[in-house]
Amino acid sequence: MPRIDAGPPHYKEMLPPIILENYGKWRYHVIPRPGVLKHVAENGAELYSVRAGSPRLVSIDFIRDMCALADEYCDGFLRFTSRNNIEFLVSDAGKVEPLISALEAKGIPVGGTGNSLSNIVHTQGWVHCHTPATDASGIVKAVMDDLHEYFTDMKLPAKLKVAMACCLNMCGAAHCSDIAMVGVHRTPPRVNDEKVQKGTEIPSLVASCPTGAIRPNPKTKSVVVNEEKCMYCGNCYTMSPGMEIADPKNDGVAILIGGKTSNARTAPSFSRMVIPFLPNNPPRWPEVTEAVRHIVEVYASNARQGERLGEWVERIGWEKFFILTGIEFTDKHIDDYIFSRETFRTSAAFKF
Amino acid sequence: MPRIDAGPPHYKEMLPPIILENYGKWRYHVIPRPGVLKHVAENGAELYSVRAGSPRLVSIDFIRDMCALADEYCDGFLRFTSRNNIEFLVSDAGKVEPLISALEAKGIPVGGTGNSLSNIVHTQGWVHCHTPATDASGIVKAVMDDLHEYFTDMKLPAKLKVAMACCLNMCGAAHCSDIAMVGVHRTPPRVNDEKVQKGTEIPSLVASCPTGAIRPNPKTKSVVVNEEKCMYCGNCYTMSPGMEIADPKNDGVAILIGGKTSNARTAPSFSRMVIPFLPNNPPRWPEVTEAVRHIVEVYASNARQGERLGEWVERIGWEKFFILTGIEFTDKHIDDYIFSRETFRTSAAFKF
Amino acid sequence: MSEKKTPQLDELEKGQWPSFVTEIRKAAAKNPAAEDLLGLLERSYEEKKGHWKHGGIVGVKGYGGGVIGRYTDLPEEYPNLAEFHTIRLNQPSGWFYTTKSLRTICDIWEKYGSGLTNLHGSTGDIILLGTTTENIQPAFDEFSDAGFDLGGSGSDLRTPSCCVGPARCEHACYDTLDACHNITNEFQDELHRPMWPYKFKIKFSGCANDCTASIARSDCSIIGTWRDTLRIDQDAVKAYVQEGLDIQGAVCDKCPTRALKFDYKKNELNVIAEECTRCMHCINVMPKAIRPGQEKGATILLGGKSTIVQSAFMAWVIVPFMKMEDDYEELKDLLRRIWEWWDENGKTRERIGETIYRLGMGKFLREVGLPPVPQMVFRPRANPYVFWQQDEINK
Amino acid sequence: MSEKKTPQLDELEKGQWPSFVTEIRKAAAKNPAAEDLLGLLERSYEEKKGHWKHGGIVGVKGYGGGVIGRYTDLPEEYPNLAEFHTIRLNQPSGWFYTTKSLRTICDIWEKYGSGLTNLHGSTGDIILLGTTTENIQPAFDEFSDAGFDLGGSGSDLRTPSCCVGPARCEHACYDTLDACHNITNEFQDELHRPMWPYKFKIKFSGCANDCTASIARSDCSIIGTWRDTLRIDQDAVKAYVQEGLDIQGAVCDKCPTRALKFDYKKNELNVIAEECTRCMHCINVMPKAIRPGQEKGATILLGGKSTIVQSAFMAWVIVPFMKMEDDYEELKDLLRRIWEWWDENGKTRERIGETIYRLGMGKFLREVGLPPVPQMVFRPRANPYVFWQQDEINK
Ligand code: SRM
Ligand code: SRM
Ligand code: SRM
Ligand code: SRM
Ligand code: SF4
Ligand code: SF4
Ligand code: SF4
Ligand code: SF4
Ligand code: SF4
Ligand code: SF4
Ligand code: SF4
Ligand code: SF4
Repeated sequence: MPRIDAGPPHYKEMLPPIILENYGKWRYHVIPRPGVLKHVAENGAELYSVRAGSPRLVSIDFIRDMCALADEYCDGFLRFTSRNNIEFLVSDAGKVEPLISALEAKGIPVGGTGNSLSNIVHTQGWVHCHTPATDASGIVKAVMDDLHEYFTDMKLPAKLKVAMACCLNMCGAAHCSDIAMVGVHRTPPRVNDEKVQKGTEIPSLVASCPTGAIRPNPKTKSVVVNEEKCMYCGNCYTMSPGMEIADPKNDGVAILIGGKTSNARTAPSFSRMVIPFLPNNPPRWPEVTEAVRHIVEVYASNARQGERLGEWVERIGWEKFFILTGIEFTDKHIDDYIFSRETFRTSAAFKF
Repeated sequence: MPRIDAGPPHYKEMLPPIILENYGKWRYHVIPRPGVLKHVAENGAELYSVRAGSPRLVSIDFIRDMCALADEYCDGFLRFTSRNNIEFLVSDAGKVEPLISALEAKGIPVGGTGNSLSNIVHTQGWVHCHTPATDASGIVKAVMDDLHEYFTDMKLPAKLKVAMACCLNMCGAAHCSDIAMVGVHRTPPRVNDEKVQKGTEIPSLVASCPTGAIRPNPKTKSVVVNEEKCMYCGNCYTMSPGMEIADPKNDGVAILIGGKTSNARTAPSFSRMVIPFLPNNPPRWPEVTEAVRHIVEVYASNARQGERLGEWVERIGWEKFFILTGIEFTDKHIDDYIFSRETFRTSAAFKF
Repeated sequence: MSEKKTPQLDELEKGQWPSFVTEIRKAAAKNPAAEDLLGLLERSYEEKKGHWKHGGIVGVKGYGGGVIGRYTDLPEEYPNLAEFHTIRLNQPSGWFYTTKSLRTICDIWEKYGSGLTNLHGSTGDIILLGTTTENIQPAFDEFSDAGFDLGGSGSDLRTPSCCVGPARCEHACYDTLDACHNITNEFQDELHRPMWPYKFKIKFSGCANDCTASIARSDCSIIGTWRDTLRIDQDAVKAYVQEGLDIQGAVCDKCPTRALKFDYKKNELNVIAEECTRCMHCINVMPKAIRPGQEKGATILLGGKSTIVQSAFMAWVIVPFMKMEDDYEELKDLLRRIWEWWDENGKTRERIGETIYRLGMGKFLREVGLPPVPQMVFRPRANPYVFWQQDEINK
Repeated sequence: MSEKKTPQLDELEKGQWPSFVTEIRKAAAKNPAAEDLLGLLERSYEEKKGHWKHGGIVGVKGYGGGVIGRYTDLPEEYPNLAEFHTIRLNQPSGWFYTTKSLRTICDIWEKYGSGLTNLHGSTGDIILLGTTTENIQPAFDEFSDAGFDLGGSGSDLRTPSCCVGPARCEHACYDTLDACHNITNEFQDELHRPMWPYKFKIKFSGCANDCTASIARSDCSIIGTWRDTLRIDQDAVKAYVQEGLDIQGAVCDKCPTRALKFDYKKNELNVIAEECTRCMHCINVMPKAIRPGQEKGATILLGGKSTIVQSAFMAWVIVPFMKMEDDYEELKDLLRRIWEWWDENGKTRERIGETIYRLGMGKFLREVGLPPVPQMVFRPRANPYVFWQQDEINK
């Protein structure tokens, strides 16, 4: 009999004995090799977590494969991380290397710990969402292929958190990531009066526009868009299927960088736009992968040990960042929305 | 014959010979004692500037007195500073001390250089303006009497720039001063329909309100104020004499601190509210003078050498500032206007 | 459709990172909807355009959310995608699973769905991608029998999530898994029956490293901290010195408040307790030697969200320190007061952070009954535009 | 009025700081309006309320500004204050005077005004406080004969001002006095005949110390800087070392970009040129040893103003470096383009900074013809709300 509001399974049912025994009693951890965390409990117990990359969009076959490995190497216990990696919870040190070999044999990379690139938090894209300006999984695959070495090694100055969101709804922490790829539109919605008339609440639609670009049109019982004011956020499309925003010729990807959410050292910070637009070139989005790799490489070779991407840029200054990367600075980089004032350089001190 | 658009007198006519000769050729300066700057030119020429405090609101008698001193000690040349101090331009080192004695004999303090409190930039107040929430000259006099020692000595950690503005128009750099005293109202304007009707442009009046609290009232050909939305800025009163904002029972002074305009070390910064309201208690505003002195003293005894007030607070954190000063923190301190978001602590790192 | 070529997607089966295309292909081998998905996606890759549209609301009896209706705009060509809804299942705290429980999910999803999933969705749910309207209820019934329940969607509480916390992390300052589970169960009604101006997310991180990115991704971010002093084990400090760690450079100089003093001679590290802001940096670098204090609890932050409409907001402090104990009554009570206020004051599709931004923290604090403290702000207001209450002025 | 007691004001003649009350009293001895002012002010002190009101516009023939009309709201009781207008005289660059010129002002003001002045007003003018409508023109005529002219008021260019600059300061990176004088004279029409949406202020500071607080107090702030490398005299560095200056602590550690390296062994100080942001700190501490580079000019910033309406704005960079030469043609040309744009786009009582804030830097830069550079911002935008121009998109 199905029950209503029963809530999720209790997590304790999901924990391996070593965790149940040492719950809240972990003492410290080390990272013996990329992809492996060794946590040591107060009583000396040792837990090895083997972190494996996942495409996140997975079939039940994949899950069953992973379960088979978990059964074999860790008594049937595993977990997923907040970045969609898989963690095998190994309590027998001797099983760590065999597990890694088994994973690698299946083409599953082990890594993402310490000063590495972890998995890319991402979204639905053309696979399942109705508002995307680009695909998500495809770009993620292309970028992770390209940056694979940074996942399996720990050769970056610090953790590198990359996110991908296929529209400005930004389902994920793209707005606070070291590097964010965001699907963007570049042309105003084309109003399909018929669709708007059907079931769209006009006042809500008008109110949904951040820049006040939408006015009701009593004649057509639909709306008109002031194209000058529209900045293509697509929020109106979320409100009404009649606000057709997708435009294959002009949709693409923006790159923002330098955000973080941890409080370590510096306060959490927003990602900042560095490339306003790159074209949608499926299947492998070469412009996007190249841009991301370039930023990662300039960061890796210039930042100090322990410096997150944004910390590095803030230390050297954004004007220097644009010089070092050779990325062109345009009027698009300058904020013109509500909190723009705070971004203006109200100081005569800057680098040339 | 009066000429139109002749422009100000040429400054070269006003410069003493030593300046004309060494114009643009100064090499360095030292401060041999509080209130005296010694500038040395490339050719070794030495100019002593003796800085004297002025109430700024001065009579022609005062000016003539100062002219007499300038004639006697510096060949008839003097200047005023951007903070309304008087600077006597002495080219004969031997005349410095006699000039100082002469000034002191007249009750004119010498100081304001280096790490001292300089003169208080201020405004008209009840003396001459029509929108003030308090007087300016009176408070300035009371505070400068009280902090006199900090003007004549250089015993502060750094320069201390205090400003006084008698209403939110803030005629001066109160918004970017180490300490700012600002006249504030606390009750909404009482609309005098008759006065509003006479010559007020209603749309401009409505538009003048930062919070949109004013609505036209077609019936009365005047306006009504949504008292909930009004924050008493008085901008409507500037637009129309019918928006009577002065309220002797509730007008008073707010204290803001920590602003600066120089780019040295840290970027210029706004002053921040620390005391939202102190009552108007003429003639000597004891609550205001005490509050200012207290802040100065806590600063002086806690900051590091060379640290401006705002730099000190930013280093220790505002939460610590409120502890050290014992000033009560209230909901009034938390911004609720356009750029409020930037002031919220979007971080889990803070001091208790 | 099975004969259709997918040259573009094929390109995405190359390369070292595991391929989602391969995954869809695996599902396609068994399921016609997954097979259609390959075709539809290839088409999107050709046209650079998505092919999903808005559509009717679908759901489970007794629930107002948890299922996202999805329909292709090319139903004639891809009939098996005419309905391709998402079911959101509430994950267990910390995303821990037994293989048994995962296999159960797979079995049920094989029966009623496309066989495709996201482990996990960005909010934290188990995302089951692609089923028909008809199959939703029976699928739910079986999931329910297996001990799973729906997550959130729509203008309701969204599925809370938490970091691995005390289950495997030495830094955890409170029991994130228990808190997440407890709060999720307490607010089942809020989670399952949309009733608010907009969505509301809660995330639990055990310390200021914020491994759930809660400050950016949740309306209410609950971040572990401590109120006393971090603890330093001087023997372990000495061991780090011996290992060659540059304590002055890598730890002290990077402490944001310069609260750490390293004594070269004694190889001793000391902290000025009241200067420490508990940022976690030193603990991260020297976990064997430094750990949180003993009086543990959490900081409560409010208002995080992404870009639309008024800009992205990060959550900000509303309670500097709260003990995470007594069945979380203090937190629950606070959440209820916040929701009530938001319900009364929020506009449709206005996140709590935007409502507070529009109406002001002053009003929010007064009406929700929270005491204003300097910890709520980086710095006080720069403008003098203060609102005074009737009882504060002289009549 | 002379019999009236002023017990409150009397209190303000006590204390060590020179008293404005004493000054008013001095003027009152000769001038009935100044005498009335004592009474009116005492009354304000009693009532805690000002007694000045809006009134008719007054002025000088041929001018649209420069005089502020002022009337007491108690003309019956203080008849000599029925009209008590302010004349703003444009000060000479740098506020330098010969005693002769000051005495001339005093003499004229004794004749036509209250004998009270502000030296100076916050914008920089010589403020002559209190005259009648009738006396304005003759007073102006005599001031004009003596070589003085009116300053600004209303929605026009306000009287520019400048720091002492090359006249007495070793830091000056351009000739602030000449620039101020030149620009003031070039734009006499803009200064004297209100024509814009609102006021526009220009201030000239010779270096980043910004001794006119221009960044906060002027719509256009012109701050001296250099484009090459600051110059260090190593002998003078050694002398400072000998004097006991802690160069590492007081200079290097406080350099915002850590651009200075002090070599303890050689007692040598070196700068990494491209790291230096020309903040002036090191030069301030060691003026004998460090000075600006040789390729000098100014940074142009725009948008500064105080609190009303949209909040206080500080000016921000719009031209990182401009040579201050060739009769300032580049600057003049830029100012004209800015004003033209503002005239077309600004609303009534909207300062240029607010107009740009409302319409966006992108539009401003494109239409005024300034190239966007990273120096204009502390950091790029955090939102992805970019506007694209017609010629940038694919049709
Ligand atoms: C497993 C996971 C928590 C979970 O419940 O799933 C986790 C686990 C750990 N985190 Fe984390 N973090 C996890 C997501 C995060 C996130 C959130 C995110 O990535 O979206 C953050 C904030 C990201 C940001 O700031 O933008 C995060 C910021 C940190 C930090 C702070 C790093 C910094 O200096 O800024 C540390 C401390 C450190 O590594 O020195 C940390 C440390 C740790 C430690 C060392 C904690 C411990 O002692 O066990 C764990 C191993 C880290 C490692 O991989 O090297 N964890 N950690 C998450 C793994 C995600 C993944 O698959 O890569
Ligand atoms: C005379 C004057 C310029 C003028 O044209 O009138 C002036 C003159 C000098 N300033 Fe200034 N400053 C003058 C107003 C300012 C202002 C504007 C203001 O006060 O409103 C500022 C910016 C204020 C702010 O940041 O809020 C200002 C910020 C500085 C600084 C930077 C201080 C800092 O570290 O933040 C220096 C450098 C220093 O003193 O080390 C400086 C340095 C100097 C030097 C040493 C320059 C020189 O080599 O001659 C002069 C003597 C300073 C002294 O008094 O110790 N001057 N100085 C102004 C005197 C005002 C007064 O009567 O007190
Ligand atoms: C599935 C998921 C993305 C993913 O691939 O993981 C997702 C998918 C959608 N999000 Fe989201 N959001 C998802 C997590 C997020 C997150 C991240 C988070 O929760 O940590 C965010 C940013 C944080 C936040 O809440 O602000 C996010 C911000 C949005 C927004 C913008 C909200 C805002 O206030 O800015 C929308 C727009 C809306 O609500 O109308 C949105 C709307 C949507 C819709 C419902 C749009 C729609 O109607 O099609 C998407 C449904 C896609 C689909 O195919 O089912 N989604 N969405 C995530 C939910 C899975 C889960 O339950 O675990
Ligand atoms: C006289 C003076 C104050 C003083 O005692 O020194 C002054 C006095 C007035 N200011 Fe001011 N402002 C004076 C410098 C300033 C400054 C400082 C500056 O220029 O460096 C500011 C702040 C900087 C700025 O411009 O933003 C300033 C910001 C204002 C404002 C607010 C403007 C804004 O955009 O926020 C107003 C309101 C208005 O224009 O309606 C204003 C309006 C006024 C009026 C005209 C209000 C009125 O109609 O009564 C005052 C006339 C008083 C009188 O009795 O004559 N005054 N005013 C200053 C001009 C003297 C001079 O010419 O030298
Ligand atoms: S980011 Fe946009 S397109 Fe992508 S899943 Fe979220 S709502 Fe859909
Ligand atoms: S896309 Fe965004 S900005 Fe454009 S009309 Fe729609 S809601 Fe407004
Ligand atoms: S601050 Fe206000 S009251 Fe004072 S002089 Fe300026 S406008 Fe008048
Ligand atoms: S005082 Fe300010 S907020 Fe109040 S009604 Fe007038 S303009 Fe509006
Ligand atoms: S947030 Fe803190 S407690 Fe939670 S997993 Fe990360 S480091 Fe551990
Ligand atoms: S936790 Fe952070 S603030 Fe506290 S001592 Fe360690 S590094 Fe410093
Ligand atoms: S701004 Fe610079 S040049 Fe001008 S007086 Fe101040 S220190 Fe000298
Ligand atoms: S001028 Fe400022 S930035 Fe440049 S070296 Fe000196 S202290 Fe550093």
